[in-house]
Amino acid sequence: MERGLELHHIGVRFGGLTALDDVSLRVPPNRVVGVIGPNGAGKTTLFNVICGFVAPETGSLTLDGRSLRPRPHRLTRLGIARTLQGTGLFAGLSVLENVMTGASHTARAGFVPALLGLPASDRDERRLRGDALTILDELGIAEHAEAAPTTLPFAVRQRVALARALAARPRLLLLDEPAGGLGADDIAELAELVRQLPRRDSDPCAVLLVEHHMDLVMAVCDELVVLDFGRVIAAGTPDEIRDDPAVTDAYLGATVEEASQ
Amino acid sequence: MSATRAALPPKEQLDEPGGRPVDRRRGSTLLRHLAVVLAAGLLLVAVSYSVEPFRNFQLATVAAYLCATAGLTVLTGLNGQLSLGHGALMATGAYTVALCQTAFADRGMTGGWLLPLSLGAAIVSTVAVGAVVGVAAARLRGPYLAGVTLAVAVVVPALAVTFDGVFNGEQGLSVPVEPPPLSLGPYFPYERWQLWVTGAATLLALLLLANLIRSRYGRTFRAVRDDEVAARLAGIHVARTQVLAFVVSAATAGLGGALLAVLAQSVSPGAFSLTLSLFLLMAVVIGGLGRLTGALWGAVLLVALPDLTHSVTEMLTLSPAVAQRLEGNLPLAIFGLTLIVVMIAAPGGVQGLLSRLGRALLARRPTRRS
Amino acid sequence: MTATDLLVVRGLVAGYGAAPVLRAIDLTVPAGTIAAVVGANGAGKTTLLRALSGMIRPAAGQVLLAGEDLRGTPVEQLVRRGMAHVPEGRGVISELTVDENLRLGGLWRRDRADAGRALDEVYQLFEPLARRRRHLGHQLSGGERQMLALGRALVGRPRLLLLDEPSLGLAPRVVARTMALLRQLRDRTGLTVLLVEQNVRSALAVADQGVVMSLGRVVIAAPAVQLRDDVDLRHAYLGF
Amino acid sequence: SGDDGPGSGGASVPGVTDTEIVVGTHMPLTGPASAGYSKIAPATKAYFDYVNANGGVHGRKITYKIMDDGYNPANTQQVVRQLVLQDKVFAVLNGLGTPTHTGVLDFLKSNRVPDLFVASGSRSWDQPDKYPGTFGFNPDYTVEGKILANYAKANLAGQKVCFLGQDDDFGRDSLAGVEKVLGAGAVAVKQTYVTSNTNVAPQIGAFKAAGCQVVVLATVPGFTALSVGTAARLGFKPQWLVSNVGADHPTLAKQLGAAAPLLEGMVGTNYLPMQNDTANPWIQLFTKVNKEHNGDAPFDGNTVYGMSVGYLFVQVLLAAGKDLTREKVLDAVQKGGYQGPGLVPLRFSATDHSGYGGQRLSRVSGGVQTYFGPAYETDEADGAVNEYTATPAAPPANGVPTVS
Amino acid sequence: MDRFVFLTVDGLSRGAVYAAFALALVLIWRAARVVNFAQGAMAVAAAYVAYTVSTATGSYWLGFVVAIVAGLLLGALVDRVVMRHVDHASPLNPVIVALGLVLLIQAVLGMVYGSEFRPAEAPFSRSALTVGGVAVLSPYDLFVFATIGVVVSGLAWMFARTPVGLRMRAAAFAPEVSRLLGVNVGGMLTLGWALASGVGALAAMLVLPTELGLHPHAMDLVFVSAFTAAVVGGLDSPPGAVVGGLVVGLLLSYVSGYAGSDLTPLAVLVLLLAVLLVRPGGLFAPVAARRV
Ligand SMILES: Nc1ncnc2c1ncn2[C@@H]1O[C@H](COP(=O)(O)OP(=O)(O)OP(=O)(O)O)[C@@H](O)[C@H]1O
Ligand SMILES: Nc1ncnc2c1ncn2[C@@H]1O[C@H](COP(=O)(O)OP(=O)(O)OP(=O)(O)O)[C@@H](O)[C@H]1O
Ligand SMILES: CC(C)C[C@H](N)C(=O)O
Ligand SMILES: [Mg+2]
Ligand SMILES: [Mg+2]
Repeated sequence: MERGLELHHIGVRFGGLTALDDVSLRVPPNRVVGVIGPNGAGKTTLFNVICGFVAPETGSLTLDGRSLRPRPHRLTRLGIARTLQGTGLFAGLSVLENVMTGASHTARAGFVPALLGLPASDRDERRLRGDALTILDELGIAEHAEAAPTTLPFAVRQRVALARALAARPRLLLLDEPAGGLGADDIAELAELVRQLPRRDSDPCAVLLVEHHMDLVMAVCDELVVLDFGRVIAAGTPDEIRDDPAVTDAYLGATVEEASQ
Repeated sequence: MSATRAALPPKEQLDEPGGRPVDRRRGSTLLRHLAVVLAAGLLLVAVSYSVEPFRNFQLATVAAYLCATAGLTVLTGLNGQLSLGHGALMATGAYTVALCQTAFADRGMTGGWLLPLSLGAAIVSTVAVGAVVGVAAARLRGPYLAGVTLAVAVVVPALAVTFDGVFNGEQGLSVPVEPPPLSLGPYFPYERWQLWVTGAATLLALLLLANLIRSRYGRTFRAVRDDEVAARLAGIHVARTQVLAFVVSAATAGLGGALLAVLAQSVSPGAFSLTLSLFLLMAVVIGGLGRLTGALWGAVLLVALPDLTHSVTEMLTLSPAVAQRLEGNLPLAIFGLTLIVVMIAAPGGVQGLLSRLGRALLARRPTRRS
Repeated sequence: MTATDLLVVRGLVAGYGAAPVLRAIDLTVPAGTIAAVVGANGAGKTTLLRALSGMIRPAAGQVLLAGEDLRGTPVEQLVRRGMAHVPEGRGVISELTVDENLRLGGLWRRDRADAGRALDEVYQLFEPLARRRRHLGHQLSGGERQMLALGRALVGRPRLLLLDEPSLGLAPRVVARTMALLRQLRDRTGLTVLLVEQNVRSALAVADQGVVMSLGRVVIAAPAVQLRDDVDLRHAYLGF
Repeated sequence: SGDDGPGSGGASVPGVTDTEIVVGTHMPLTGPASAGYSKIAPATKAYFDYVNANGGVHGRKITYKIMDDGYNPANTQQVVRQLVLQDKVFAVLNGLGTPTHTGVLDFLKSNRVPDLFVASGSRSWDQPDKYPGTFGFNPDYTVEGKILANYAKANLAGQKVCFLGQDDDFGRDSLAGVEKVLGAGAVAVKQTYVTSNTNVAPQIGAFKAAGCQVVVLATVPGFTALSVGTAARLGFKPQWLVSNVGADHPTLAKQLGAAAPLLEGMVGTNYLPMQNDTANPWIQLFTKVNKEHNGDAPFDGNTVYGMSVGYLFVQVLLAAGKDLTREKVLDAVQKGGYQGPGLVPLRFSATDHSGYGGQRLSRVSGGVQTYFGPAYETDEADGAVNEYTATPAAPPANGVPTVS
Repeated sequence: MDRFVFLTVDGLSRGAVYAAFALALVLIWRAARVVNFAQGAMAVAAAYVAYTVSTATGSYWLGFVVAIVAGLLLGALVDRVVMRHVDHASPLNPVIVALGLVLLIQAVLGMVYGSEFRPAEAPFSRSALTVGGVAVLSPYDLFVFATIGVVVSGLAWMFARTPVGLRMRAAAFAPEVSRLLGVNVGGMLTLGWALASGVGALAAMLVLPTELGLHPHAMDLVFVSAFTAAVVGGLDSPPGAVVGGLVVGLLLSYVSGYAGSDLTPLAVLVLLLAVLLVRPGGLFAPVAARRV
């Protein structure tokens, strides 16, 4: 049963501005789908619709064929996790705690055990902490577990954000410009990481990726969707997209040299 | 908008709550906290024998205030919600205890279990009020939340006047409290008994709060404070968390108010004015926001500072003409000035100052050894 | 230093706490040229720009703008000396409208007529902004904010433009256009640019000079063509 | 500091040594309620200093510890405990305020601290069975209400009487007194105010709309002035009958400033000599004390009040004898029969712990507040309002009472 | 019906003075993102200065002008000497410092002037003019309305239309960026504090004649009402402050007139909840911020 997340004819308007217009797309399980498009094309808005931050005026969503009315805090329970443009880390929590927070929905002990400090709550915490450390280790940043996020280099912070999303053990991961501000090496490592996500032994997941960094997009995506003025103007494999003149025109543009003319 | 977060933690508070490295937290949270509480309890008993009755009473007052400041610390320090209305929540607890104790006394009921029962009732009623306010608060941010809690701080005492049939208006109610049990001997000082009662209740409340802070709830409180959007994406129901924080905070504030009523053996609206609410807030910030130890310093300050400034001014010998003017006002001026200077010099509060001091000492030691 | 060196940095040391982030930076940017500062995350590029514009106070060293020592010049005076800094993370004031943000960039200028002209030019340059004049900053998408920040700096007609990762979050087409724009401005108005970039290829494509930073030091400063075309150099310093 | 020397009786009496008696009080020296009241305790202290300068009482000097409670009952708890437990005062004297002092009654009782001459007209202080050590000073508000109503009945018959009272015991007791005399249905419009709302226009507007001709005010001074000012704004000029709590003319005139002439014709009550009655020997004495021991602070009704309290306390100490104990002081108060500056009798006895039992009416005329007519006495129950005709006592020559 | 008209008019005239004071709160919020709890105490201090000058010279208007000047200076002083040095990382810090200032200022006023009420004179008659048997506004009310109208429109114009206004807003929202754009942020902050405190002093001069009189605590209750008004209107909006002030004034008047003055605090809470639960940013809240 290969269905995954599907968007059907989504439309969103802000006042007079059409941010999304009849957008349909599908993220099958364990695939990496990229969304690209000019600035203001509606990519982040698309994410916001999936997360429930923005209610679409028209259209609907389904997850594995079942109708989905997303609400942000229910998302991880549905197996969807998202990173934010910028990093959106909790400044007052350590890296480890940030990651543990990502798996909040898996905690089982209720309020009373927590209040009384009962073993049930302690067990929960130990499990969360163990899981979080495992993920940090996997991403190669375990050494920063105790640090405050604000003291870390940007690239590490990006990873912490990723780790927090992965801690929810999602089936679908939404990444909003994860390469923003990263150097070439870091981007290469990120690409490797994203490519691995659908192929992991434990908790493989599909990825919906918004990114302007073409090297990364081309390297990791199985499929691409191109948005312009809120509309899908092209969809296909990276190779198909690269050669689509409409995409070049609206998004990729020329090289610096050509643009100077 | 900056004020949407009532409190950004100073960086040094990251290791909150309590001990720093993660892996020290191996054993049972309950046992660890219980040990601390028991030690504190024993210390308190020892102290209660070694100081005069008035100091016992002051300590008991500190304990009562500590409940409220600890609750406010959870709400404002950990969850980032600003409350100018905690005095009103204390009033709720205080009036409940007064009504219960009076009802018991009127029916001629006696027994050591009545007071805990009344205190329990006080907590329950404050939880109810806190839930109502909390639901409203969860929708509001920054100064708007401040506005509503400010109104609550003004309204609740005023209700005592509106419904004076029940609450007896400005004059308030008296709180009949039984004398210390005879098993402690006929001459057992009442103030020592008061310290024991309030101390026990407060330590219990602190134990529970500390447990909670250490659990995932403490973490979600802080996550919501730091970034609501990210918290929602992490699967946290932000509004529910905020209401929960408000309720927990209200429960302890209610207990604090109830204890204060038991200490004073009376309640009246004047004792829970807006000023009290503002002073509670000042206390937690000066004590050091975001830590229970900060709440302790805050509570100590609430009791000690007026006393201290009063003795300072008493030491000055003034002509009657000058004394007329300064009487009462000079301590307040000193208090206000201290507040300003402390906030400018040590925005992390007393606890922040102590941590810095502690770290400086720790940092020096290895170098000396080497 | 020649008369044409607009920016000269000597032995600049700066940082945030006890340990300095920048350790003795030396740098010269001739007038009317573009210098691209590249380097790994955390190398200190942002810190360099912040130290230049006075947002953090250097612990030692000298910064000369057109021969004038900038030490002790308050941040808000630097625009009057012709220096504009577009900070990392864009710095759009989200509570103000697009138009207000842009006007703010020229507010300090005596020549109000020219400030108005500069404003119109920016609207022509970035037509998405022209479409959103009355929108508040926070309503813009990430890339639109980047345009706004750059445009706002240009309204002040600076001599020296400090840009911190202008390509961050921009669509490739817009990146190319932005870089081309910098080159145009250099050629037409003699603008001098100190460009901090992670997008090394685009940056070196327009730059005259390439400056590679690592761990708070300048490890090499060379003509951009050389860095771009000399495979050994590229491998050694840029890793590609 | 007080318990280091034994009283001459042998057993140690808190706050009493051979050379000193320490007493304390709680007063609003700061905060919104401090207006006026903050002068009472310094006046009392000044009188004590005067007595001390004249050799003290039985060779002991009186030390008066004044604690500021800001009219906040929670603070009262603290400061009274400090006075009793820490400073070991012999007695608490003239603690001010109904809500504030109510909260410490039980504490003072269980510590057997004499609680003398509470500064409030609440009836709570008069409970000899429940609080044997507590005594009032001010005439209670019901007594006062009856006397004001009696004036209205006798001199303003047929006029429409209305009432504005503070929304607490003060207002309620006063209204009860008024209705006892005039009859339950006789007050046409009854309004209340709360101190937290300084707009009384709605209430005064209601009086005007109803055509009230006489308005009885059970108000604190600020609200007396506010009511009079608001009425003038609305073009409403009734006959004001004002409780002594809010009828001190200098205080009101100061607050009204240029509008002070509005107070013309206001009828008020009091039971101590009028501060402007320079012919009165008590006023002469107190003015002298004020000059010598109180930095010549502005002299008003609060000053007279404070010194009168001091005078009564010294009388009681003298009556209690040289071997001072707390029991003896209580006995001395209960024995009664004190004659001092008051125009009406002090009602102290074993069964009555209330203070003054009557009032005299005053009127403002030509910007001067003067008494007129006889003094009246009555009880808080249904007793008649009677004239009190005894001639007031004259102060002793040196201003310090002697053992009678 | 007469009663209704009377209560409405009375409520509006009270509301106008709340509006004036709410405006001062809005100003400082816009300029420095601080809810200035010391606004009342500062305004009272300025009013005491005016009182001293007026009694010494016999001229109300001289005192009036002096009050505003004193307010401006006090605001600048508070900013330069105190607030400038407060760590604004947590918005609570300035609030606590402001509360400290309240204690300090009120205590100093108590020491210097004593805690007696002083008369607060009104420059025009406060007796209501009667039209058709119904008491309507007094000349003083008209003076208050006119003053507030002028101040509100002046400030609105300044903020929205002038370069200084733009600078002030920019400096408040993003101090660092504003400095990079050549805005003298320190100067703008001081200007904001001075303006707010000047308006506060003006408001106090308008409010005090309707209150008990001049007293160190005279503005305590007004502060609570005005803060409510500002929150109801939306702290970022000067017109909101005016509407909020009038709404609060009317509410208090109707409730005391028809239901009893002991219910007014409850009515205020209900109003706050009713408004804020529907519009969490006040009646005149700006567009909700995009947060993702
Ligand atoms: N809350 C909002 N209010 C008003 N306009 C909005 C809002 N959110 C988005 N928009 C507008 O909708 C359009 C799409 O925005 P969106 O953030 O989805 O773009 P994007 O594709 O993510 O762009 P970028 O690549 O620059 O991040 C933009 O023009 C933006 O200004
Ligand atoms: N405000 C700050 N306080 C303390 N340390 C900081 C601060 N800002 C940056 N640093 C540290 O200074 C070093 C240099 O940071 P800087 O931001 O200048 O690097 P960068 O070259 O701009 O990196 P990036 O490519 O990620 O933007 C880093 O190690 C960083 O952690
Ligand atoms: C202080 C007293 C004379 C009056 C005051 N209203 C009270 O009873 O509390
Ligand atoms: Mg986006
Ligand atoms: Mg950088």
